[in-house]
Amino acid sequence: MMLKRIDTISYANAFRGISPVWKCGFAGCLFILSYAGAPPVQAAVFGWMTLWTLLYARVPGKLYWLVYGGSLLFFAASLPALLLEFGKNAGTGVPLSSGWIIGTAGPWTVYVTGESLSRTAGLFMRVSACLACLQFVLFTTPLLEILQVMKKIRMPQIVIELTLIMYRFIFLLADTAHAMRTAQRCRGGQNGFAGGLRDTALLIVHLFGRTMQRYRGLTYGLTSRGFTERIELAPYEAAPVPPRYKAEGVTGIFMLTAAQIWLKWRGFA
Amino acid sequence: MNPIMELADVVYSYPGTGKKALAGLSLTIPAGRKIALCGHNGSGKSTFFLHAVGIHRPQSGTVRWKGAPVSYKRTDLQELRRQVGLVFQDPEQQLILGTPYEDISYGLRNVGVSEPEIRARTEAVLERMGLEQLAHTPIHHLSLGQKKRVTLAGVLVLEPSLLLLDEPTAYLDRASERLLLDELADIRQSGVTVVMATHDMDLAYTWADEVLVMDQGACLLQGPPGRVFAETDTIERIGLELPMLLRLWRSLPRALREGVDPPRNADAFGELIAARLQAAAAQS
Amino acid sequence: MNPIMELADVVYSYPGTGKKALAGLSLTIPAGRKIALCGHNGSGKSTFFLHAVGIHRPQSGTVRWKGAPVSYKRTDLQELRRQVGLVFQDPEQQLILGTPYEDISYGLRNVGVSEPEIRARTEAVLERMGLEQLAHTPIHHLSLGQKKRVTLAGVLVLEPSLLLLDEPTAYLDRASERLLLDELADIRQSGVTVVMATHDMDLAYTWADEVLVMDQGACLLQGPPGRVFAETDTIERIGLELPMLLRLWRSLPRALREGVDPPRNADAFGELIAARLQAAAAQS
Amino acid sequence: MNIRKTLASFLLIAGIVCFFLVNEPESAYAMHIMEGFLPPFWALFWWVVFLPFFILGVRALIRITKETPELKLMLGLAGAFTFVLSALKIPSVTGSSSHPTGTGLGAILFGPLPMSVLGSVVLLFQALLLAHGGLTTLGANAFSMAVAGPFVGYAVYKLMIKSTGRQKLSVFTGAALADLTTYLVTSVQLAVAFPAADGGMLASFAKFAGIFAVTQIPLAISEGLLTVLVLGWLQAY
Repeated sequence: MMLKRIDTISYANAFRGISPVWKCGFAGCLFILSYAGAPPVQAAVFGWMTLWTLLYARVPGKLYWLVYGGSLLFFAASLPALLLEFGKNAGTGVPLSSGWIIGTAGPWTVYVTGESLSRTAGLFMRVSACLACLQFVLFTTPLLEILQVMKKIRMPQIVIELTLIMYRFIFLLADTAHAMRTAQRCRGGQNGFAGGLRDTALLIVHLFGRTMQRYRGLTYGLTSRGFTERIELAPYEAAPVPPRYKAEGVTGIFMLTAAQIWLKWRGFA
Repeated sequence: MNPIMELADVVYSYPGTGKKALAGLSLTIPAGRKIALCGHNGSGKSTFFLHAVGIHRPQSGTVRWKGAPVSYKRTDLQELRRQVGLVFQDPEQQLILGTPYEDISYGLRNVGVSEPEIRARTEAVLERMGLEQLAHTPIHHLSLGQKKRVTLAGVLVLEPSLLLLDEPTAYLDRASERLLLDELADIRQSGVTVVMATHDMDLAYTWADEVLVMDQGACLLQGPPGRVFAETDTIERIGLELPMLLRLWRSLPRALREGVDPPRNADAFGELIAARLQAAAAQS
Repeated sequence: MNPIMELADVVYSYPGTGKKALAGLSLTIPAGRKIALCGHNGSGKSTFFLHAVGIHRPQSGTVRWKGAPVSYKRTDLQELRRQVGLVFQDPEQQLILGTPYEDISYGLRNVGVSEPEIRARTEAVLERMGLEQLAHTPIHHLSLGQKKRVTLAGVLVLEPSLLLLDEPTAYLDRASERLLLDELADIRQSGVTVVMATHDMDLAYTWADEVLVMDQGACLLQGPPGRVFAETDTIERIGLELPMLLRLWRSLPRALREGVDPPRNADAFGELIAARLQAAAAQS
Repeated sequence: MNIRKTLASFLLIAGIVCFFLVNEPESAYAMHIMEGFLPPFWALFWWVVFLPFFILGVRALIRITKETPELKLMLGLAGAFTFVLSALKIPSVTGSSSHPTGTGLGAILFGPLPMSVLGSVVLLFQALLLAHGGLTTLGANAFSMAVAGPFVGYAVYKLMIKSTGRQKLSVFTGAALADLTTYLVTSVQLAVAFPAADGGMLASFAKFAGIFAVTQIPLAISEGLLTVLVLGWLQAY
């Protein structure tokens, strides 16, 4: 299960001990650079962030690229819509100054323009850079520490509490669902469309019942421990960031910003 | 023998069911002892525990804590729950925060202890239970035995004077079971009264100072293990089994057993038989 | 002794984990016997079961069913799962429909049996297991012991030739445990091979014809209970406990034990000791 | 230069197709707008549109949990349930399988406003624990999945049950339309961000809807049927 693999790595990487606020802040700066930067800057962000995640934080490469590839599926699915243009084959208005005709279908001409190609290529760079930033956060920061960051940026208490309870129980419920599905398969279920739909519906009903049972149990469990109104997080304790990473981070961000300004000034972007 | 908690004629039925979960339960928990609470699933053990921490309120009858009837005012209940620690059978029911460290400090934070003290007490209890290594591992990565130890730590950190354990060894393998029992032995050293609900008659027989047998919401027998398990008829009528050690003892020739108390563990058993044999040999 | 199922060098690790759940597991399930499978949590017992019903597929090594390697084609798997019945530890995982009657007929309906036959077979199995009274009671009103019997009935109704039970007695009280074991004895009469994974060494020792000991994804010992539990060193090294009966037997004076096989139940224990004592008395 | 670009695109497509074939995508959630996909203006725009609903939802939750704090536990568990629901595989009429959005079921069970908070936390989890969707696009995704879907599903369900009184039909339509609305809104969000050179936003909408919404029709039907089955059994429970 992908969920568990990513979650496990987020606790077992070389960056686990580093302040989550620093990691999120660092990723945030690079998010901004990915959005504001020109393609060369985006490419640099992508390479540099991948380096941090794979080399410094020692996240397994296979998993990293699997997640990257999986996310790109959305990009791949949108490619036809981004690239292909449909024009009424009037023979006059098709702006073919910089494009190629792929084919015609009835009154329609299907073509690709150079403009949409470069737009798509640019989009690919931005998406890759942003993904590298997201994956840095995803793989190096456990969700529980992201909660501390959420608290820092004044997310309402109720949202933090709900996130906490959800995170505590998604693994449990996912395991339950998985176990029930295995049992159904052992008994010859999950067979065909109608059977699959029926068995999945049964599973959901059962899971809902189990969830409500857990709710009752948890109410007793927490009441006996003196639950009153709030579920408090432990206070945030900042762990120091090794100077070597701090230096590289700050220098890198400066250099990338400078490069972007220079590109802008020279009129490349 | 001063009782730390007493129940007198407590009746309780869950809303929406006709059946009485507790049907006039009367029992006494003597202070400073190890008490095993035996009975079937559904005999009312867990319902009794929920009364002991004031989550359920008797429909009739009274619950007394250290001599005085339990008050159901909010602040009094908070205080009662600090003094009576309940460890549920299913640890998932009781663990709420993400890591052992955070979860154990949760109870202290509810009571309003200062942050430095929270930290000191949490770290102390983590060390005592051998959980330091796991302090910052997310709970969903722990094994069942480890989770059970975290729930126990989360209750112990509040320094309760009465500790209630609902089937602490259920589903544990022997190694984890032994670890847990060792920790309970340590806890007992500090004078805490421990009540353990269990199905495991062997465990009840060897571990407890005092055994309570419940059936259908009432307490049938109470006393030292030797005396309670001597009531073979009652034990068998309600479908409980005698401890294996006792069954084996009973299967021995009568001559061998006469005039001695049954042994309470395997080593004592062997020694006793050896002694009896020597005595018999010397006589003949 | 013709094997009904054989595993040879089966290796399996769960996706995303480095650790091998099965590390070259080789074992043989002889047809028509009662087999106890012992080992810790995480020793690979459940993973083995999931291989036996073709839910997991070995990453290397082979699983043979009645002499032929298991085929993982969809229709063949459906047939395998009809012949190999797996009862999970947690009945909540397995019970999916609202009442015992509906749930038991679930498996038959998946196999595509005709409605009149479904009805007849379901009713027959309900009667056999003494569940007629409960046939239309909502499952969440049943006790744990009853639920376990329903899961067993739901598997038996398919008339499997191999029955796999994962911790069937875990957390049952003794009365329910005995009821379940009695039913298993009946099932055995009809020639079904039964494999039971259990923590309970006492049960394994008294119940099984053959004991398998697993540790870290491999099978360490296989043989009759007497022989397996004679390997005290191995048993203790992997942290398992000897059966209480055997421990008591060992605690007896050596003279008393010499030259006899250890007894396998309480009555035999008593008789044996009585006989030995008489013999000793006659000698002296 | 241009030919190289075309070549590059085709290589990319080929690569991704291979990826599809080799790694059976255990999650075809590919349906949330991915990280970095929307231009800055639109990413921000959808955050601004989404936030009022979120704030209203949070205020509603604070109100009900003030009275009964235990409800927090219930809501948290409901959120976990929704997350797991959205990770289940359901068979589609076309033979493939996909994931339900669960927004229709959630809205009918818990109400649309709480769903806007629960749904957005579910999306945050999908972004931070699975890299499905993203942080910058969370506003857009939350608007389509946690706001538009539940509100349309809930409104349709309530309207139909008032006018026809037929429970099953109302549930089916509500859940199927909730699912479909989510993807129609996604298509609109993509269309306005990437207008076509020929035909502008409308043409672009037609293209994106063709990919993300029309393909969703069989799944919307499956989800509708599923929701009917689930609610039917829940009531019998």
